[in-house]
Amino acid sequence: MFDPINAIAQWLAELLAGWGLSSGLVNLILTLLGVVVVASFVLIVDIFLVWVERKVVARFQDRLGPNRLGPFGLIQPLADIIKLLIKEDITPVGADKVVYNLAPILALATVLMLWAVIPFAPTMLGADLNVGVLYIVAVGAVGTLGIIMAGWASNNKYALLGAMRTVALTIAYEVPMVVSLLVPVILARSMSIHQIVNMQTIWYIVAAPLAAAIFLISAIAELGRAPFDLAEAESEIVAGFHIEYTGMKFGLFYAGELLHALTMGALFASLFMGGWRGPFVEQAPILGVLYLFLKAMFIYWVIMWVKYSLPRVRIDHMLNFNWKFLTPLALAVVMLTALADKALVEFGVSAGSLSYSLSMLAVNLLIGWITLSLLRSYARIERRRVAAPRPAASPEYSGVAKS
Amino acid sequence: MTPLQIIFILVAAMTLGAGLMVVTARNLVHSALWLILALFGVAIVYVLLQAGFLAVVQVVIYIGAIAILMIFAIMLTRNIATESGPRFSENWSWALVIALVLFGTLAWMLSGWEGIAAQAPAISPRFDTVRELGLALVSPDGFVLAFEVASVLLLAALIGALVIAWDRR
Amino acid sequence: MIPLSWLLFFAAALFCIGLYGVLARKNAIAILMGIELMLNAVNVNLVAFWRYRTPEIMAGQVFAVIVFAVAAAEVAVGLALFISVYRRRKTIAADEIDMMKW
Amino acid sequence: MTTETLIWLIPLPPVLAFFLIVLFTNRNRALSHSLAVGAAFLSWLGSMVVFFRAVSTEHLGEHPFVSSIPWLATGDTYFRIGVQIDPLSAATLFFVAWTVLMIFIYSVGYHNYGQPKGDHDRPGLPPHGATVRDAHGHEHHVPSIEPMYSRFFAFIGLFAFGMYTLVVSDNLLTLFVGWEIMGLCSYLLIGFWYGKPSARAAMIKAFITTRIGDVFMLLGIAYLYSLTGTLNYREIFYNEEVLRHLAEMPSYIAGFSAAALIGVLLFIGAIGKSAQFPLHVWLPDAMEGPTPVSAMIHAATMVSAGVYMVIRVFPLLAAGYEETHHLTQPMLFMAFIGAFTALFAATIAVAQNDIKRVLAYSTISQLGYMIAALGIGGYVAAAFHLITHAFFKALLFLGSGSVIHGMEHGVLHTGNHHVDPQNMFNMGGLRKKMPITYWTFLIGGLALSGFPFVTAGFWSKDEILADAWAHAPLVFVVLALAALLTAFYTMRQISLTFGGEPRTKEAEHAVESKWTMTLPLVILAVFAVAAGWVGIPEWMTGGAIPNWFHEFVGGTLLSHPEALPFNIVPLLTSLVVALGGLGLGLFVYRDIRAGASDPMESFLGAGLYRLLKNKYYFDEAYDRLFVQPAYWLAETFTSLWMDRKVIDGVLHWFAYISGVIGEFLRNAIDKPIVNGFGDWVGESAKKLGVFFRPIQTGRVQQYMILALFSIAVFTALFYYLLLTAR
Repeated sequence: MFDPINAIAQWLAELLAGWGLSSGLVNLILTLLGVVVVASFVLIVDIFLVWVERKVVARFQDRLGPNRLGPFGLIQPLADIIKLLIKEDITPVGADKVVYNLAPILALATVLMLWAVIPFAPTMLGADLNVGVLYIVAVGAVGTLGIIMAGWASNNKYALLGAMRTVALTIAYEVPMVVSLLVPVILARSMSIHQIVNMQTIWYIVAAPLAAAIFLISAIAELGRAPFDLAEAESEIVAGFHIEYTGMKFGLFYAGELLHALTMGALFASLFMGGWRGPFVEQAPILGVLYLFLKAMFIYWVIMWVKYSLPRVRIDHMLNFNWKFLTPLALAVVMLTALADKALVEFGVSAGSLSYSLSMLAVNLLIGWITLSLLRSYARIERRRVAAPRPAASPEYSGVAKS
Repeated sequence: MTPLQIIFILVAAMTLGAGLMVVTARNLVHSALWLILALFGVAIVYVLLQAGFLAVVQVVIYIGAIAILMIFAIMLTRNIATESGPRFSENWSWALVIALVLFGTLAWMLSGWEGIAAQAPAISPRFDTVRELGLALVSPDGFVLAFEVASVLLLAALIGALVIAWDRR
Repeated sequence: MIPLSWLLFFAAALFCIGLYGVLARKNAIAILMGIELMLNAVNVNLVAFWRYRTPEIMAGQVFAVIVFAVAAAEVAVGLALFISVYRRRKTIAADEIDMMKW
Repeated sequence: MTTETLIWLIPLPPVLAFFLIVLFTNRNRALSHSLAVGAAFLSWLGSMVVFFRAVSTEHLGEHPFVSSIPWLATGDTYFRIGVQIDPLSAATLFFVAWTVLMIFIYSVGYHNYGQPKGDHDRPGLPPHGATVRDAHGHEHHVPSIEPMYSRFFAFIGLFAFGMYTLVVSDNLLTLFVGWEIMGLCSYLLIGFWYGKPSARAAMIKAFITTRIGDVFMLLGIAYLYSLTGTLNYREIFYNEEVLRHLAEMPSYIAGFSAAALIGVLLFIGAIGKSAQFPLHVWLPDAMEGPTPVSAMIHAATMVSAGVYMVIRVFPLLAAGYEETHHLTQPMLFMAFIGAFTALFAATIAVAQNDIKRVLAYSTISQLGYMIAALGIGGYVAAAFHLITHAFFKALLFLGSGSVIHGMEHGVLHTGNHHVDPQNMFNMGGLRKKMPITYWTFLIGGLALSGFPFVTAGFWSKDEILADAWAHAPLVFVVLALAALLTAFYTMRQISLTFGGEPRTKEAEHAVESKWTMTLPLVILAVFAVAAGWVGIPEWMTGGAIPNWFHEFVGGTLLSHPEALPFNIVPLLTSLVVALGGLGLGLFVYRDIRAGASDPMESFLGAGLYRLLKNKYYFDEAYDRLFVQPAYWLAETFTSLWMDRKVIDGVLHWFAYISGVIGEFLRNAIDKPIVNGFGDWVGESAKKLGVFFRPIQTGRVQQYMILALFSIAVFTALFYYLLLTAR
């Protein structure tokens, strides 16, 4: 059992106790230490993410990307940071100072808060909340607040438009997100993410692919990334909510956005792809961190893939898509999952077993098939409606009886 | 004075202050943000009362939905958000009187009540409040009727809001 | 352990502040905020009584949840009302919306 | 799953499919027909499992699968509903399941699934065909998909539900329920193309005609319930004392025992449902529906339901038959009706030119066979013929549908829409165009006409004839005659349709139908031959193989009917009539040139031919006898004389009197007293309002302040009083 982190924690605890501190104080110190470690760790990863993002988008657009500073341009992000730091820090006239300065901090802080409930390894987790799943949603909501504050406080109509779009977006896409989050909760019979990961001897993406897909989509919407990046649609509202921000404030938004994407990846990995699970993780829990980040990076890459392949959707389309398609589908999925789970348990199929997952998969496929056929017929009707000629004043339309 | 009590006093002070700011702030968006702070304080109070689920739900619903909706509405009705001019209607003095009278009455009655000194019984760690809450909400001998009524109410509100806010032009 | 009385006084104060907001503010949305404060005060009471009187019976928390639902519904309908009023009257000052007088 | 549970579940899938299609999937054709066919398949699966469990059970007749639950509380007793599978219902379930499944599959092809939408199709009319333009820009006329595709599947789903309910039910009540559901569905399905006036007329005709029978049937059921206090099969038909009690109790009608009266009443219901002699008129018109419907209603399920019901209640009809070997009154009645119908419908069928009408009349006559067989006590024979007939008649109907389909294709190709694709004189030579249809149709036709030793029809018919010979020679003669005619018109039909050379360009351009239509034909053809082998009498195989069917179904009866001894006469007769009729038909209609008139006409003479062609003017007669008088009664008598003169007169007088009284009351009481008081109340309320008006500022907050203030005041007052009271 090779577990350096806990070993260090153990050693530190003994050391501090040796200095004659009360146990409560020791715990406090250790907790704070842990917070600092995690936060700085993810922030360093964040810096690395800047480079990843630029490289990947470069590959998507058939370019090379940064390659001058250091090997493969690895130093580039540092250069960017320096640039951001030495830029002039503007606060527009008529801006609401406090709120304006509060917003970027809130935006980044909420993202960091999300990491509190993500289990890194079987033995390493910040807080094992018994309502962890809800906690995610709550923090996400607060994150939105940051954007709204930024948009409103910078006293700029583009920023305000961006903020309002964000509100519409978030309020709308929180619904399918929460509903789809219920599916792993049903499967694991617990809202604690730690518990959910523990239950995943078979990844939930097998048992609940539809829920995973819905979660991913609404997560992208929550992130405000393409194709849902209406809050900062450069071509429409110059840069959206952070149009007025410069220097490190903008940097915070930027870091927050990137890190949020990775965080969503980590959440997705923990909820649907078995979190830290992987070979030999029982022997060496430290490996769990590696696995988690690999999976998270994979999802992050998927998100980037979507971002750089799809065009931006119009806002009404986006809301229609959510209210008329995603939400009903999510509700149907969660209902049928609950029913199927009940039935399977009735028939003595133990939850989490292979047959259980496969039958859940079958249920999902069935729903998917029905959805597709309904969509197909709906599309047919739409096409007919659009293609149908509408005579301006023919009798049957103008209500004049033919005679 | 246990740490818990200190925390509570701080939180309560923050919440009440934020509440006062809510009702007095001249700028509506500010009062909305203060409202969020107050709601957050209430959430912390829930945590102190070992109602973690309610605390999180408080954040999700009040901050995540209600407050943001309010800000949205304020932005939609923008030109009065930062209006100068009286923020109180002319009968604010009456309101103040009534509020104070009410508080006085409540305080008097509370101080006269013997149950005020009740001690909180300990909750055994095996007693999973979230699970119990869920059971209570849906079990037939629990509060399933109230639960259903609430859901119907929400549906009605959904449709009603749609119909009312529908722009018929 | 926090004395129950503290919580109750806190709730009462919050309630009265909200009441004042409801009665005194001009702007309808501000009135709505006051209502939210009052509802929260009520919730604090419910949860406090749950915790201090009958922790094993979930009634207090259940009613708190119901209050959440009510609050959400009330805000949704209220804001919808204000927006449609604003469309017609270009104002949502509570004392200017008095078409129902004699 | 226990067999009982399974039986309960059998009728379920179709009705589920019905609701799902109607409520959700009706916009999506593929989903709809997948649902319907899937449901039919599930029921089929269940039926097969139940059937094979049933046949593998010893003494099923004594101990059938039964399970029932109380349904409606009638005072202190209950209407119980339940399911029961005894040999008879097992056999019925078998053929119902098969035919229903086949028809469902067939419908997919028949309604042109996968074809484009028609140019000017509209719901309520048959598809007129669509124009498609191929790669080379040539325009082709192809069949177009049915506009109300999903609706059709919903309806037949409900129909199947009705039939399954009827078959698995263990009492007359649920049987009647299923019976009526099917009545409704046949109404809906016959009028499926409600755009056609003829279809509308046909649907109403079918509905009303069958209703007449149903009323009597309901009377019979009510009478039975009032006497026995139960409607369960086993408690009535499988229990001597009840039967004897009924047989000896005199009924309201002199000379009839209660059993006889009930039997006759129920049998009248069957007359309506299976289109026996006086009420047969609806069935030929029902051909307005789509062909799968014809097959469903007229072969597989509905009309069979009538016979099935009569077979069910046979013990009641035959109550007292066992002791004295004289036929009871209802049996005589049935024997007469059945035999007469058999002959009479056969004669009509000879002169029909519409391919489906011929089949319709042959159906009537075959049902007559079964009724007659029951009338002379041939219980097993009737059941046997019921099953075999269901198979080959379904086959024939579906085959005719396939032919019509092919002809319609030809019509679309030539574009000459005056050619009736159902008239056999427009066909001919189709055997080369549509080989599969031809062979299957031929097999069905041979089975219908009882081609010796191979086909199912031969064995069942032969058994009926044997019974007839043994019990009632007169009936025997009639039936033999009918058999001759049957063979004759069947061969006429086959040779007109498939033989000779094409008589029209349409016939030349007919094409074979899709696999969804031909597959059911093939499968049904197999049964049309094989279904007979289960009932080969002992003497045929020298007792080597026992007559399995006889043993099995005979077990349903309380007293096991003994197999008849071998007798050469009926065998020879059936051989002669079958072969003779076929030969004759082939000889007369060997090849008819285009535009040639029906040889029948010259043979019978114009008068008789016209008489036959117009079905003995039955419709006209009914029109004169019932419809016109009804109109007269309604318009002249009731409306003109009674209403206008008598009733209106009285009413006018009353009106005048009451007018006078009202005038007086108004002036004396209403105006001064009532109005005065009312005005006073209104005025004072107004004054009050004016007084309290100023409070109404219209400002919510002020209202609330006022309210809270008053509350505070009142509370203070309350406390003060409380304290002083102490």
